[in-house]
Amino acid sequence: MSFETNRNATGAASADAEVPSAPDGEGLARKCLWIYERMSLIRQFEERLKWLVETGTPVGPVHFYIGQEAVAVGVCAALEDSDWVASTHRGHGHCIAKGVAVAPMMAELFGKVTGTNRGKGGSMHITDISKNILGVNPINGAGVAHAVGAGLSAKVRKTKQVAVAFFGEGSAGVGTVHECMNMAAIWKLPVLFVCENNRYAQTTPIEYACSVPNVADRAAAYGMPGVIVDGQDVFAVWRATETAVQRARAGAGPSLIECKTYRYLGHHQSDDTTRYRLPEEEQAARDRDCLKGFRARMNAGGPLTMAQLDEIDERNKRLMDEAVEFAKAGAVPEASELYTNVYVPDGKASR
Amino acid sequence: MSFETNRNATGAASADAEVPSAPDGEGLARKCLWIYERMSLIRQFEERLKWLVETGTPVGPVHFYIGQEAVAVGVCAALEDSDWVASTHRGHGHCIAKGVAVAPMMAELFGKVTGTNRGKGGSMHITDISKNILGVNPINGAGVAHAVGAGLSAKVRKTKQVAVAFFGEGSAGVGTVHECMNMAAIWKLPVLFVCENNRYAQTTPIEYACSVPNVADRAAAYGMPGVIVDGQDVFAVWRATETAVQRARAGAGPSLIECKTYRYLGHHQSDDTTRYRLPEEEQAARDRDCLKGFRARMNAGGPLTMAQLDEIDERNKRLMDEAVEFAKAGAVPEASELYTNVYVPDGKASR
Amino acid sequence: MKEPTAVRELSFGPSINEALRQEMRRDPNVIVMGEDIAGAAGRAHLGFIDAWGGPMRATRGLITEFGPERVIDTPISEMGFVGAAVGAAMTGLRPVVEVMFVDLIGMCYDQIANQAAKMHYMMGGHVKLPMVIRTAYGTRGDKRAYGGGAAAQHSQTLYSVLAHIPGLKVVVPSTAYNAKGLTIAAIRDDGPVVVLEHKFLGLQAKGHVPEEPYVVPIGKADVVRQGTHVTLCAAGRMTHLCLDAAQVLAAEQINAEVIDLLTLNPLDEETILQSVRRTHRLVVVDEDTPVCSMARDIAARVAEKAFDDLDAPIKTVTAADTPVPFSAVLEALYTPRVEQIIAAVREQMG
Amino acid sequence: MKEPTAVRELSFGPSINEALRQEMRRDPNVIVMGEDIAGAAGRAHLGFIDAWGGPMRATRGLITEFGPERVIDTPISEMGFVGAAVGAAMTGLRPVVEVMFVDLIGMCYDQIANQAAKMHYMMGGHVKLPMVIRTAYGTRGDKRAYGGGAAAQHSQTLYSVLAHIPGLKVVVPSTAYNAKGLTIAAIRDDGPVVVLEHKFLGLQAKGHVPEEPYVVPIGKADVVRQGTHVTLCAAGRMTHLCLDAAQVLAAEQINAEVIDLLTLNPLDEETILQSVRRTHRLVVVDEDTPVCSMARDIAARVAEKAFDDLDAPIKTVTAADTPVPFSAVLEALYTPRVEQIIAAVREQMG
Ligand SMILES: Cc1ncc(C[n+]2csc(CCOP(=O)(O)OP(=O)(O)O)c2C)c(N)n1
Ligand SMILES: Cc1ncc(C[n+]2csc(CCOP(=O)(O)OP(=O)(O)O)c2C)c(N)n1
Ligand SMILES: [Mg+2]
Ligand SMILES: [Mg+2]
Repeated sequence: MSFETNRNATGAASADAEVPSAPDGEGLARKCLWIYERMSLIRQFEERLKWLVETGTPVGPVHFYIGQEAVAVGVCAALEDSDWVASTHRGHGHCIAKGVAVAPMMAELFGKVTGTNRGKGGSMHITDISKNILGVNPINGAGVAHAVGAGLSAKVRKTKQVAVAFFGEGSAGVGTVHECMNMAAIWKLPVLFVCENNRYAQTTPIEYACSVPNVADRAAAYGMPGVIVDGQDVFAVWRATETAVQRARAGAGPSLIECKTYRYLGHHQSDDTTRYRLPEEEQAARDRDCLKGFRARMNAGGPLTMAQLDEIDERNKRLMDEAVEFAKAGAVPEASELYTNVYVPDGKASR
Repeated sequence: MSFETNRNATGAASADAEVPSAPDGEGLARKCLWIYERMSLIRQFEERLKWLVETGTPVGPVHFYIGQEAVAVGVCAALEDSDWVASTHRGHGHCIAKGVAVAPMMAELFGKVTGTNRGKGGSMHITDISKNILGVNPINGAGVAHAVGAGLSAKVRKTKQVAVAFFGEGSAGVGTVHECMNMAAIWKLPVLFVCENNRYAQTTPIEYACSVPNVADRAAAYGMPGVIVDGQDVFAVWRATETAVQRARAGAGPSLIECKTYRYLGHHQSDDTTRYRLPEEEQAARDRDCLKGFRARMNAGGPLTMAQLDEIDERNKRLMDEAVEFAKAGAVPEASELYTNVYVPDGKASR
Repeated sequence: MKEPTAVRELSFGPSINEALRQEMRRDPNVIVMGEDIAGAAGRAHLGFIDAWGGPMRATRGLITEFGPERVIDTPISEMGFVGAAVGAAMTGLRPVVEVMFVDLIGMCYDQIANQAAKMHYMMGGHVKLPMVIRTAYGTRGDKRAYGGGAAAQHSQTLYSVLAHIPGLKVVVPSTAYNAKGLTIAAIRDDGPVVVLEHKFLGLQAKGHVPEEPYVVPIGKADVVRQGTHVTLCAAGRMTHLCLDAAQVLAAEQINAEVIDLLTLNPLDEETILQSVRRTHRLVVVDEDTPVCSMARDIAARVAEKAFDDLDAPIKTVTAADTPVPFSAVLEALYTPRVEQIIAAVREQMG
Repeated sequence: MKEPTAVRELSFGPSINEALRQEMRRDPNVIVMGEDIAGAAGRAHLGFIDAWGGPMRATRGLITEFGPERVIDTPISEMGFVGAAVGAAMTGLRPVVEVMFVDLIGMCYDQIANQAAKMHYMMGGHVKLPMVIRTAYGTRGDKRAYGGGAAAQHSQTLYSVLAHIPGLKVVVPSTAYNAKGLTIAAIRDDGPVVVLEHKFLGLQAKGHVPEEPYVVPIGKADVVRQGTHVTLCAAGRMTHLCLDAAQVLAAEQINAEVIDLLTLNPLDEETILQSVRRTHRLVVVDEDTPVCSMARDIAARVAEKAFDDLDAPIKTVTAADTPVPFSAVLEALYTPRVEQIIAAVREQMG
């Protein structure tokens, strides 16, 4: 039993990870509970949101995270609360994995003052800075720079925090990402570059848009370690992150982790995947579903019982019911809110 | 005898190139004449300009190319007139190597209507589009994109032209360069990325600003060949460029050529190199001067005699005398020129 | 048999699509490039082609006619591909690039404002730069968050920072008719032109569009409603708000003239001045935020040049001086509204 | 022993240097970063340190006091390091970044206009963003090409595209005194502030600068000359042109009031309006190009809000609506000149 499912960017793929044995039994069980709680909560949040969208709730543009849960949760499993995360347009999963409460998240999508951002941000900016999230950010590559800044901040202030930059494989094309990897490398910043390679940027496949087969192949261009991880395997992601976190905290600099994953749904709520993806491919990805895989592993000798997992699902379902109620019950912003929070700190716009 | 002084980005350095034997004797002599003419002309242009600056001629900010002549000339030796070149802020050498006449260049620096750009551009924009130069361009990295566009244009219009992007090792930090290398690679564009590594970006040494020892180490991140060339050896540069040009014309895509070179003078006319460089280092670079090296090789059995080289120097001196006369004699622009050429094609600004 | 052109109606996206298609037919040097402008790039062998077509679907179908060499999906690299368009335009092509949303010009502003706009001037007039940048802008602003609600970084108008730059032409179509004509004019122009396409023009833009190619001239505003008491001027979706306001005002015997700017730079000052000299009142409506805006630019020019003709201070109705808020109720307040235009006119009249 | 503060004079760069130094002493979270802001990065072991210090030498000497962890030379990566400053500001630092020239904001405009400016709003007020962007701007414009002559991509003013963005404060010092005070104010501000430093203020800026730290408040304009016949308002180097013009006009018995804006956004409208209500005339002078400029912004606001107080149309004197030309004779014509200000006032008076 081992976590070793990573392969080096230039190495060969290894077999699926088995159920982990370390840390010790009880610690592992707690961790597995935590992992499943969050993966299941992300899935349920997104399923509920999808249903809301389909039944006509006006929540603005949303980018579903379904299918990629193991990445956000595996990464956050290796982080402390005080570590920083910079997210992307596809950010609900990162937020939940880092501990943001689903009720104010849902309220945000409903545009209510009870939302994480007082209804001013919506899905593409949903954030809770108190959970050390630097923002969900729909400008591709922008958040990567914020993570580098957080890493710099940690280094200057000697806080031992690390900063994670999530970005899609499509966003790896953005020049900012290059600038950031170079800066993090030369300054040996405690930054993790986590590429969520779900194979598509909108409708554009990675094999068209990227000049090398793997984004991790580029780590060498910055003198940093680059690993490729099965992003459907939460344990593999966790372990790879742990290695990178250790390196970062030791002052040895950044790492690049490429998680091979898949988004089950369209790019956003109104995207039609049948125009660019084969149903076989979609099915194959779903067959390797991270939640199903997790259950199977627990069933095959893991520390959690199916009953425990079912209970978590039930609890999350209730959480989601409450979240929607909370979101519905919240007030929409007063008209005056349009003009507040424009300037820090006096909070007044110029008219 | 061989041109093979290149080494692969990951390979070991080879010895200095000897005097080349190919192409055939007469062709080689002609080529060597051409090479020396242009290298010497660049040197003389810059020396004359330096003298003008030092004696108070107001020519605006200038970035001298002295020391790097073998790069521009070695690259252009492998190009056709119809091939494109995108230059940088340090662009006089690229222009002369590509065939721009020194008289209108000097007139441009004097701000005269007889200048290459009618006095509107100055040193940082000096260009002759009729020589297929896409512009001298002082925004780091910007010209690289223009070269990619020219390569795309050649591919779409099926002209078999190639496009060269010159850029400094400091400018390799700019995100645009990453975007461009990726695009050129995925589209297999006929583009040569020629990095002039003169070790400094203003006062910043490459070993501080770049996360890998050589810029060419990054070629692998785009799946393109990357070679390191002795940029003081015009034959080495020429041969490396020829290889890349062949590859580009064959439709096999871009290459990255890193030329190790040195700028003898300050970053611009008022920069003091003693604040960041050791005199020993400067001397060592001058000891490997590309013009001296060229002469030594000719002397050691090359196809040209010292008398021929001296004659070229004399001719270039006269060309420079004439260029300064031409520049002085030209008229400054009429006031109305301020408002012309703002819009294409009607040439009128909005007032 | 062709159906009679007089009755053919198109909406906004398809009219731009037709402009692109006809110009690409006319001139083999016209190419289009941008992110997902065809979609499913490189997947023709799997039977996938043309999966998306941009936010307005304006490029849909072009790849099936012109192939992937002229309809080029790009990586997410705005600085790189807009810069490549500059280089392509200097070397014989006439590229039409799509920057998906105007909010993204921050990713490539150097290539737009420093390179494309200034190249002709810096080179002393020795180079042409026939390139077009198409980009989507604007909010819905009518309390229906669907389609709107894209918040602070995907809903901006921002054209003032383009109009500010000498050398760049900036046009804003408001109808399917002028969208086709301005797009064709932009492609045929030998300099860089930015075309701003409003995301939510919808039915307002739909109308008669001749099948044959035609040009709506850049630099000419359009008097879309004649009036005598007040001049309203605007661009894009705001033109329709002005027309709506004019209709309400007409019931109060206030006869408003409405000018559709169409080009922001170079501005057709003459048409505005002539109108104001007759109506003696001006309200400028602008979907952009107010500071250093087109609204204030126009107000300042008119206040200087037609000072003695003005019977009331020029009013501007603009977006709020705030980032674009997400919440539908706030977005609706952020965006200029018909009531505000009407109130501004009433204040001037009273 | 300290020399008496009353007599101590500094020029522009050193006063900014002192502001940075004092704030870095006061607060260990203040860091500075940018290209070559120290210089010779990583070469202390060779005896090299502090080789450059930016175009104004405003950061010279800081590294010897605060070390390379707080005085950070960056690679040429504007988008990256301005973005890093945004992240650093969200996580406890107070970064002061230098974008070498304002012309380079096109390389990082997304991080300035979409990220820094909007972060506080998008997050519903839940995050502070204490960061400063320092940048050099402007032409010399007086026929001496030395020091000027940096042409189209290194001589711009461009501040209108910053002032346009809600959420961003934009300040423009004109003297060593207000440069120090505004820089300190910018560093202490909890939101993003851009400080534009004119490259060629030279002797005009030199003057008394108290040794102790002090704040010149952001958002307050300064009446630097009192007058009764006309109001001139400007920022940065243009303020000195207005003062020169006022002196010439005084000889003709025209008594001009001069307002130094200091902050472009949020603008101190009140001070301008109060002045115009007394003088009944306004000339706005602006080194930026005219379309969507601060000049026209101010003209429009005043023309609307003080319409009945105006005795003459508001005039604007701006840079030419062209890229910045290289040739010294053209650059001198491009840049606003004292004669133009005088002519504008005479026209208003006559
Ligand atoms: C700089 C920038 N360019 C373009 C866009 C439009 N856009 C939004 S998401 C997206 C695709 C991103 O793909 P990827 O990084 O792979 O993330 P994924 O959507 O697959 O999670 C694009 C092109 C944007 N938001 N920002
Ligand atoms: C985007 C950008 N950032 C910063 C500058 C300021 N600058 C001009 S030249 C230069 C150094 C360039 O170094 P390198 O690319 O190595 O070229 P070299 O000067 O050595 O030829 C810098 C930072 C600029 N012109 N453009
Ligand atoms: Mg993706
Ligand atoms: Mg260099």
